[in-house]
Amino acid sequence: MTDQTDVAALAEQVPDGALVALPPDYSFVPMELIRALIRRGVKDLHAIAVPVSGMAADLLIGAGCLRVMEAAAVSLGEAGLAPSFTRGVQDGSLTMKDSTCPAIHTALQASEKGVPFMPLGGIIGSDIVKYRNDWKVVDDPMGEGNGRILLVPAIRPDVAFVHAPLADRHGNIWVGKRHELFTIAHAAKTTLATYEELHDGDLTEDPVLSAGTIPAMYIGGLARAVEGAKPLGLAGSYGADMEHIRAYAKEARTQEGFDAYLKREVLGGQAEAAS
Amino acid sequence: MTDQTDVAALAEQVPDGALVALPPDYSFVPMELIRALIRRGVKDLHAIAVPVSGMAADLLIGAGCLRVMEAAAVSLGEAGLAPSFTRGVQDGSLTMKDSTCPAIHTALQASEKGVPFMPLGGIIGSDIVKYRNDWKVVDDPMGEGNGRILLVPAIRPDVAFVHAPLADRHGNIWVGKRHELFTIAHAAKTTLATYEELHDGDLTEDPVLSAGTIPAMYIGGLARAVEGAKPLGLAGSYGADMEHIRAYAKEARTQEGFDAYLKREVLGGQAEAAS
Amino acid sequence: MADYSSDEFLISVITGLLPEKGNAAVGAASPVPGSAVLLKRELTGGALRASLIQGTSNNPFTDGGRELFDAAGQGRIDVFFLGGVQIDGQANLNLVGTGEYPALERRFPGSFGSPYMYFTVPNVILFRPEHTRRVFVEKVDFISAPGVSPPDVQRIGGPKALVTELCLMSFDRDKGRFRLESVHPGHSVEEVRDNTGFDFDVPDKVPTTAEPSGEMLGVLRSKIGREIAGTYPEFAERVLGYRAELSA
Amino acid sequence: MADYSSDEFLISVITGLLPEKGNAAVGAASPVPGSAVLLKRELTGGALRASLIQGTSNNPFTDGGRELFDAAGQGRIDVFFLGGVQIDGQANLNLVGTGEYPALERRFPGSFGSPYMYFTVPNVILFRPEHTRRVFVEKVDFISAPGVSPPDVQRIGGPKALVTELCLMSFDRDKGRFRLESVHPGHSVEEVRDNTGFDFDVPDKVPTTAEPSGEMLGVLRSKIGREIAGTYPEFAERVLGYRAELSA
Repeated sequence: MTDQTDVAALAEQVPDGALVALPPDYSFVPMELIRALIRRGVKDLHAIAVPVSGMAADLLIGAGCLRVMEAAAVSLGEAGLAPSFTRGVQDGSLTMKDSTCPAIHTALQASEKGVPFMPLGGIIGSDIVKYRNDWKVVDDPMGEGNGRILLVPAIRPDVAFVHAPLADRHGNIWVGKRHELFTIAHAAKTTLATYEELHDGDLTEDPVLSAGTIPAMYIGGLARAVEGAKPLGLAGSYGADMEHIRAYAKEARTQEGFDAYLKREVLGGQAEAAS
Repeated sequence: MTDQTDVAALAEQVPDGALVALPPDYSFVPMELIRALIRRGVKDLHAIAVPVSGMAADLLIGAGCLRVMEAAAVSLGEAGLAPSFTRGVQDGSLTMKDSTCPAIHTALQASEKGVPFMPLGGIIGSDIVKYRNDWKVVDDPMGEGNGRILLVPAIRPDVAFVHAPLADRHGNIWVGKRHELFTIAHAAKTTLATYEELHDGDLTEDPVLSAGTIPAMYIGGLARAVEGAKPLGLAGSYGADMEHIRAYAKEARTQEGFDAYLKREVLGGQAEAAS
Repeated sequence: MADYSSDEFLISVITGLLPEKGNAAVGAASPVPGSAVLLKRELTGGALRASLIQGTSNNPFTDGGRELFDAAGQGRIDVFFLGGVQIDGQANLNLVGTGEYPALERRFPGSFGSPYMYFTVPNVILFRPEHTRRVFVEKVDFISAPGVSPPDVQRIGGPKALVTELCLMSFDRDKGRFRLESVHPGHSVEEVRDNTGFDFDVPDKVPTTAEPSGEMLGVLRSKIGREIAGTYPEFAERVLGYRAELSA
Repeated sequence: MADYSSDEFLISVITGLLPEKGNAAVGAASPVPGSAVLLKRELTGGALRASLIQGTSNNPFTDGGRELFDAAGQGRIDVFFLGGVQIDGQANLNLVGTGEYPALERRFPGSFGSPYMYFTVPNVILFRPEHTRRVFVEKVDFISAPGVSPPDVQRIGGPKALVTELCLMSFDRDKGRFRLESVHPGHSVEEVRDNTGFDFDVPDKVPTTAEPSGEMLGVLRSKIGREIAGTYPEFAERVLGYRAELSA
C-alpha cells in the first residue's frame, strides 16, 4: 500500500539538495506538484530532465529552487526559449550540465539495471564529452578492436515526479505508453506521483491497463491533483494551454516579469499573506 | 504496411542456420509457427530462449531443427524436465550455451540500444562465466575502483517469434504487459508474428492499447493463427493444456515416443503422405 | 498442539524467516515459499509485499521478464528463494546437472537467474526439502551461483538460511559456513549430520524448530489457499484444501 | 509554372531528397521536414514510413522517449533532420549557443539527441532556412555534433545534404566538405558565397533547384494539410490552408 496524501504533503517529502527527475513537457509532468515545491521553498535541487524539460524546469529555475540542471535541452518548444533557463545560464547563476537525449536515457537505464555505467554509441567528438568529466571514453573493453566507445555513469535520482491519468487504491499508477516514466520510476530511489482520476480495482491485474501501469513498489507517495499537469497537457485528457505558455515565455523574459507571474500563478494567496 | 500471409509462408522466411529468439512458455509463444517450422524442415537453428524455454525449444530439438541452444534454463515447468533437451545434452547431440536470465535480457538490450556489449552485476564466480568465452570479466572500466564486472556481448537474433492476442491491418501487434516481447522485437533484425484476432483500427493510435503495442516497423511478417499458442496458454485468452504437456513430457522421454508425438501432433497428414 | 502437514510445517518455518516489511519475490514452481510469502503479507497487513513471478495473480510486475532482475539490481527485492540439484558447504548452488560439464550424466533445466539474484538480494532463503547426501554435497559439480565472493566483486546479496525437511540452518557469509539453527520435531542432530555431505557448525544446544501456531494455520487455510490457487491450483487444493473454480 | 509559397518550395526540395522506402523520423518543431516526409509517404504508397516524434498522431513509437534513439542505434531509422544555431564547413552542428562555453553570450536550448542521431542515421538532412554568415560559420563555437569522425570511432550515420532558403548542398564525408548542388530559383552562386562563412566546392555548372510540380502541390495541399495538422495545426492552416477542427 502506498499512502495517499495531498500535494503539499508530497512536496514536503522532497529534501533540499535532492537530485530530482523531471519528465519532458509532453509526458505527464506534475505541474501542481512543481508549484507546491516552489511554495514549500525547496532549495538547491539538482534536476535531471528526461531528457528535455520546459515549463517545469523553467519555473523551478526562476523561483531559485535549482542549483544544477542536467538536460539534453531546456526549451518551451513552439513557445520559444525557456526564459529563466536562458537567463540563468547567461548570468552564471545556474550550473548547466549539458547532455544529450540518449545519454540521459542510458544513464537512467544503468540505474534501472543496477550497474554503475553503460556504453553508448556515437557522441565522441561532441564538445559535450569535453565538458563532462564524469563521462569516460575508453578503448573497446571487450578487446574486439571495435575502437573507442563512450561510457556514461548511472544516474540515480533521489526522487522522480510523475502526473498520471489514473491511480488505484493499491498505489499503482497508469501512464500508458509513456514508457520513459517506467524507466524514471525504476531508476529513482522513489517516485512521487499525482494523478487525475482514481481507478476502481487493481491496475496491475487489468489485462489491458496493466501494460501501462507502474506498480506500487516504486511509488513513495501519491496525491490526487485534478488537471494537475496544467498549463501543460495530458495526452488523452487535455491539451497544453499554449496561450498561457506563450504569455509566460514573454512575461518571464525579465526576472521582474517572472516574479509577477510567480506571485500571481504559483504563490497566490500565500504571497499576499507573506507580503 | 506489413504484408499478411499464412503460417506456412512465415515459416519459409526463416533461413536454415538462423539465430532465432524464443519467448518463454508463459509469454505468447507462436507454437503453430514452431510446428510449421518443423514441417518446413528447418535446419541448424541457433535458438536463444528469452530467457527460458520449454515446449517450443523441446519440439525443435526433438525434431532435429536445432544445432545450438542458448538459455538460462529449458524446462517444462510443473510438467518436469524437457525430455528432448535433456536427451540432447546428455547424448551430446545438442550444444548448450548455458546462460542466466539477466544476461540474456541484458544482451538483448545491448542490441536494442545498438551497443556491442553491456555490463552486468553479479554472476562472477559462477561456472557459467568459465565456459562462456564470449563473455569478459574486466576491472571497472570507469576507473572508479568498483572492482571487477562482467561484460556480455550483444545478442542480435536474426528472427524473433511472437504470438500476439491482437494485430491490426497496419502490421502492429498487441502483446500487453509482456514487455520482453518489445525487447526481443527491438533486438532482432526482424520479427515474425502470428496473432489471434484482427483489431479494427490502428493499435498505435489507441490511447490504452498503444501501451502494449509493438509497432509495424519491427514486424517482418504476420499471419493469423487462431489458438496459435496451444498447447501453451495465452494469458487473458486461454490457459495452457497441462494434460497435453504432461502427456508430452512422458511420451517424449524416448526418441521413439517423441517421433510418435511429432507424427501425430505436428506432421499430421504430411507425414502420412510422405511415408 | 495443532495437527498439520509437512508442507504446512515448512510454510511455517519459512514464514518465521521473513521480515516485517519490504518486498519478497518467489520464482517459478515454488508453492511452499509462495504460500509463506502470502501468509506473511497477510500477517503484516501488507507491509511485506509479495511477488509471485509465475502466473498472473499476485504478480505485480508489468515490464516484462527483466523487471524482477532489474528490481533486484535496484536493491528493491529483500527476499528471494533458491534451491539446487546440489548445494555444498560454501552455499554454492548447482542447478545445471551432475557429472562433468558439459558432458553431464544428468542434465537439469539450468541456472535460471540464480547467479544474479544470489548477488543482489540480501536475504536469499535456500529451500530444498530433500535432505540427503545426494543433494548436500562437499563440492557441487557445477557452480550455478557461488555462495561467497572475493572482496573485489560487488555483492550485496547472498544466502541467509537453508530450510530442509530435517532442519533449519543459517549461513555465515564471513566464515563461508552453514550453522545448524534448529532441528525439526521428530528429527535429530545425528540424522542431519548423517545426511549432509559437508561440514557445518553445530552449537552446544540445538533447539527444536517451532511448530506452527493454530492461529497461523487458521490464516493459512482460510485465506492463503484462495490466494495461492491463482498460481498453484493443485497445491492449493492438495495441501491447503482450497478448491478453485474452474477457469483459464 | 505553379504558384507556391517558400515553405511549399522547401517541402518540395526535401521531398526530392527522400528515399523510396524505409523509415524517416522527424524531431520536434519541424513542420517543413514533417510535411515533406508525410508527402513522400503518400507518394510512395506507404513504403516510406513516417515518424513525427512530436505529438501523438503519425507517431508510431510506443516504448517511451528512448525508442527513437534505440531504433536509430538498431539501424532502423534511414532519414533524420537536424539544424543548428551554427553550422560550419565540416558540418559540425552547434545547438547550444554562441560565445565561449559555458559562459555563453547567447544560450540556446541544447544539443537534444543530435550527437547520437548524427552517428546512427545514414541520411541526415540538415535543414536551416536562414542562410547567413551568422549561421554558416567557419568554425562553430560549440560542437554539439561533429560532422565527421576519425576511423577508430564507429559511425554509420552522418550529413547527406543541407537545405537552406538559398540552395541545396551535398556533403562529402570523405573530404569533409560541402558541395553546392543547386541554387534555388531567383538566387545566385554569388549570393550563396556571400552569405556562407565557410569554403565549399562549386561545380562548373550549378543547376537551378527544381520547382515543385503541380501534381506534388496538389497532393500536398489536399492530403498533407490534414495529416500535419495533427502535429502542427497552425502550420497546416497558415502554409497549407488546412483548418483542423478544434480539439484537445
